[in-house]
Amino acid sequence: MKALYFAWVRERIGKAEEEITPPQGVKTVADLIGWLSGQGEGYALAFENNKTIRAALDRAHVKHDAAIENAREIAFFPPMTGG
Amino acid sequence: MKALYFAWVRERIGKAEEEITPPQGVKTVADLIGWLSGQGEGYALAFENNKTIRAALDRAHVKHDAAIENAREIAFFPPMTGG
Amino acid sequence: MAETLATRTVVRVQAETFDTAAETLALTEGRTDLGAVVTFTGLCRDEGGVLASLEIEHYPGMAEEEIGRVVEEAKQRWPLAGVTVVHRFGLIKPGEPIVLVVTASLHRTEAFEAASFLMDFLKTKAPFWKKQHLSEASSGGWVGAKQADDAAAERWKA
Amino acid sequence: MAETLATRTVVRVQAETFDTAAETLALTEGRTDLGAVVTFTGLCRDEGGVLASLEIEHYPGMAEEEIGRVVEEAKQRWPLAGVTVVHRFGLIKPGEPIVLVVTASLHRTEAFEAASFLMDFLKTKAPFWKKQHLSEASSGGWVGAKQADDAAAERWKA
Repeated sequence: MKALYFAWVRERIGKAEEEITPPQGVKTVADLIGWLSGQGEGYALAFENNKTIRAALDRAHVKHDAAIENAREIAFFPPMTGG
Repeated sequence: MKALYFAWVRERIGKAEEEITPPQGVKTVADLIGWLSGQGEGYALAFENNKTIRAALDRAHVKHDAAIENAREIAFFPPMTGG
Repeated sequence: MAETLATRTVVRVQAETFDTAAETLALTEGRTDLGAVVTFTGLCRDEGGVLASLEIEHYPGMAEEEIGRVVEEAKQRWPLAGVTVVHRFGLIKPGEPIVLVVTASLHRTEAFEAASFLMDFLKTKAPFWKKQHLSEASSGGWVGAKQADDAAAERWKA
Repeated sequence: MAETLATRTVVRVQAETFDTAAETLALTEGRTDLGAVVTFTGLCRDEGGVLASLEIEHYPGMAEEEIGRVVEEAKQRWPLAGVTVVHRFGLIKPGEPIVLVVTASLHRTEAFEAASFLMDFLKTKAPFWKKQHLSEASSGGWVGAKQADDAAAERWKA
């Protein structure tokens, strides 16, 4: 699936997007955050306060307990500051 | 003093303004409404539901119990419908 | 801080129409400290097609003064960087603007609240009266004051 | 009645600035049934002179969709004749506009409330992030989300 990162999540990870292939056991957004946190220093830093990280599956906001299922796109970002 | 009439108060009285010289006993706005009501059919009609009539003394809203004192201008009109 | 902002203030009562963009620019031009601008435009409705025109009578002199008093109260209540109120009188056709309120401030809440407050008090305090002229032979008549408008003004007294 | 009004709806996310007057005209042109138009413009503040520019990052695709969802909810809640939301991204200088909300309706209350609601939810739901670039050597940084904005959005849930 495609992973997108925005704002300081993007800056810490060092890329705006990538294709990821999480292992079988990764079922929820929280599982995916846990797995990504182990992918390197930048990831660990990006997700260190994972409660503050927001997620969207296929361009709709979801909570961390949401099932990923067949989503084609997941995005991680800080709380929004538009408007 | 100068009396001004607006909207249907003006239409019923048949004039937009006039100089009036109320007798000594007329102290308040309510007194003046009472006196004006006796000045002819149009006046009686204009003030028949006197609770709905608003008044201004020298261009500031006042209640019917306000003292007229040395006001130079008094205005009578229905509830406002601007905006 | 409200104290350090110069509050640009414009109050006008006029027969001619107004240009919302120009009025807004007059409040905001040359400023880089503003965060929010709210405009309210009140329009003449055709009332389902039966209205030919609206005739707005006003009390010259008092109209400007009373709007000025309402604007001063808004400035006391909210830290505003700018306020404009323009109210028309005379004959107005459906679709034409009647009244304009513009508020400018640092943050959105005060601009929204002040604009809403100004409209509620213009409705109940500013000496204007609307008479409807209908498309059909019947003459229409004076628009009655709405209890809903009094209630809207009351809510700011809490 | 809300059902019989065609609600003109415009949602755009763009780098270039916008023209509030033209956007408003697009909602109101040719209509004589409207009584109220509210516009909200959010501007880039200079933050006491220290801000050189604001850089707004967004999530292309989701930004438009999420704004669309917020607009749909506003249309469910209030009988609106028209709604426009334009949100910019990219580099924005102090004094420039960032976001525009226009609401048109028969009566003023719904136009005010819907515009305020839209802004509260754009702040907390639309995927945009602001980074400050300061005039001095220091780089500035990402703007933090405000608890006040969450609280403002919460008040519509009563």
